[in-house]
Amino acid sequence: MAAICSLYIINKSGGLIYYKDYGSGGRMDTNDSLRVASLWHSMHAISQQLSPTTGCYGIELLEADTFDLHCFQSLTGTKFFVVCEPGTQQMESLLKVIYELYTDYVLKNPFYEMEMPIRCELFDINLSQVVQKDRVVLLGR
Amino acid sequence: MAPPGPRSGDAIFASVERVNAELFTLTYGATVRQLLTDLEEVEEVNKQLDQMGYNIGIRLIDEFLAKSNVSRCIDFKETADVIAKVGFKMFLGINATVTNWDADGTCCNIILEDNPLADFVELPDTCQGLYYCNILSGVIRGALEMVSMKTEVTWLRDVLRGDDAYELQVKLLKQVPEEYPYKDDE
Amino acid sequence: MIGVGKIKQYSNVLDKPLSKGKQEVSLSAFAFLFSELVQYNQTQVDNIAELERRLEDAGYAVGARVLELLCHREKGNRRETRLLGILSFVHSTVWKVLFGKVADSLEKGTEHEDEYMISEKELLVNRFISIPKDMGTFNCGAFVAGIVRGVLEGAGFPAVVTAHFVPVEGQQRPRTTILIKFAEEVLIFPPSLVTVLLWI
Amino acid sequence: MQFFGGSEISPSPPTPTVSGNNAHMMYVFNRNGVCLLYREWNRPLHTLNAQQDHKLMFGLLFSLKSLTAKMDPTSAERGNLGVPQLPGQGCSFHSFRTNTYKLSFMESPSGIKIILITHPKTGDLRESLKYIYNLYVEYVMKNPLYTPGTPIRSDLFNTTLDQYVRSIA
Repeated sequence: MAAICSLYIINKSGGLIYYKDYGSGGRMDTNDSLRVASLWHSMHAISQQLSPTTGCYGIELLEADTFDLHCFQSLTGTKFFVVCEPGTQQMESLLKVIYELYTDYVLKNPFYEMEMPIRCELFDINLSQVVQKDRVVLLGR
Repeated sequence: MAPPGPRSGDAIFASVERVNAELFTLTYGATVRQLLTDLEEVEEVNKQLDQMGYNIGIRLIDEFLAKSNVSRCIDFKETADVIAKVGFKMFLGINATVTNWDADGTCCNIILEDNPLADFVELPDTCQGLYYCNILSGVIRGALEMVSMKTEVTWLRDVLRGDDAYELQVKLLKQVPEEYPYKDDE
Repeated sequence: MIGVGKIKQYSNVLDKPLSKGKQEVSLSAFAFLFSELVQYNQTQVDNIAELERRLEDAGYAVGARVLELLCHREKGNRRETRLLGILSFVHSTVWKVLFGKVADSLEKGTEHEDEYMISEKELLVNRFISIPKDMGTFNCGAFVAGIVRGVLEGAGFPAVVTAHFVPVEGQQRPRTTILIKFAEEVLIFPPSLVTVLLWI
Repeated sequence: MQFFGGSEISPSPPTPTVSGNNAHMMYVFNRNGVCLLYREWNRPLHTLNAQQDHKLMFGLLFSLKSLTAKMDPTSAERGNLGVPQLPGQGCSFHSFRTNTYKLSFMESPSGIKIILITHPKTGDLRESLKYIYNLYVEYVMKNPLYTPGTPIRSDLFNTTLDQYVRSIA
């Protein structure tokens, strides 16, 4: 079982803008990945509504029987979440690194239109250096 | 362990890749010249520069948040303060001070100690009325909007128009809370 | 061309020294500005050739100013008059000031006498830029090509300068080559000869 | 999604007992989405009225279960999103954490769902929820006066539950 199963990036209105499958349990077809993204977006919002105290920013970690889901939401509303083996470490720092790759190779690309699906070659190349096959290579960035 | 507090502007500026300010200044000069050729009307150029700044601000804010470890942007006073102090240093390597807050903390002035946009620049008289550095006001407006703060940013003082310093005013118009996006029959 | 942003020949604030060029901004600041410059120009054109030309024009204006700035600062106002001199001036001095390093390589074209190539594994302006497939061979390095042309023509070496991606095996990313094609009069009447004639 | 049982009245929230523990509140739902029990110990914030709150919580659980079943990387056939799962069918989640709270969740094969909301740093409460489920079986199911599918009104259950929760969270 690969350490990392898949990575999703969602824009602030819940649209899936990036999905990468690391070849563990069968790739999700595009419709399903879109549905997963928008469902997660609403779950994330609902979880804030149910908070017993103020200042809740939504689900950060979901623990299921066969996987963990770590989610980072930027203050601008973009969500990055990764599905991995239960108990995998360093996912928070991985998501932070991916967030920085996003600010470099997506937001600084003049040919990227905000909130649209990400098709930036440099983002893929740099991401593949951080997540080789399914192992996380957290080199000091 | 408690999340590390916001990093100082100097610390970030020292850790990021930097370029000679002249490349930045001359590229900005070329941008303004292009606008003056395309648009002719100085007022149009001011608007276009502000719009271009806005387009930059809505992208640049994420880098600011990622690198500055700012964890929450709730209070306008705190946010404007950290963006001015950390943001200008982190991106332009210059110090900015935030002064005369109004009573309810919704309006402040930002004074720039230096301005790399405007080195070697001298406005010919054909450009009266041009706010040469208007891209900066757009950047602040765009960045703040991305953290749910609608603002109005205007120039109070501009060296290129004869003042002794660069000073912006940032006024909070509305804080747009993220409304709960789902009707209750979810 | 409206002369805004022209180099300060005189400055009423006489005590303000011309900067030694030591000040820095973050690469991100330049990258976001350049990205916006490209996006703005995209709205002004309807094909890629035009986009390349507009970026090149923007670069040309920068190049002309860089030459003035550097001649004053680096070479004590002595103008470069030899072809190889101006090429190495661009390859090292200009590149160091603008991009913080000497260009990776400077080569003479093999097929044509009047062609030279300055190549860079990762051109600074292209650092964060991914070109969509449907834009073919478009290269934002046209801006740098414009800078080079601005410097060369300012120094009396008119040329056509273009930017090209050149694939490098074993590398996912192609390098960028700035191709300089000098006008023939440069080869027949090099500026050194021209300046001599003017004095007679 | 119509999954509510007939009963409109949901248990009115008991006066929150002051308890030193960092457990906030607890829900028990049956398979039809009826809120059998809502215990509150420490909840400074109420964004919704009780009925909406319970409805939203059940909706969240329902959707999260179908999401996790869909995302299960180990099983090839995934069913599709939103289709109700049989209790215990497919991969389910046992907790999620936000910056302000941790939600621990357990579902019995009979569809009884127990949800405990505690401090974000709380550890694994799966065993504790099983224990609470046993309390439910002992004090509720075995109580002849209780009719299944209706809110739980047993004080003995409540006090035992309070004591137990205070000891674990």
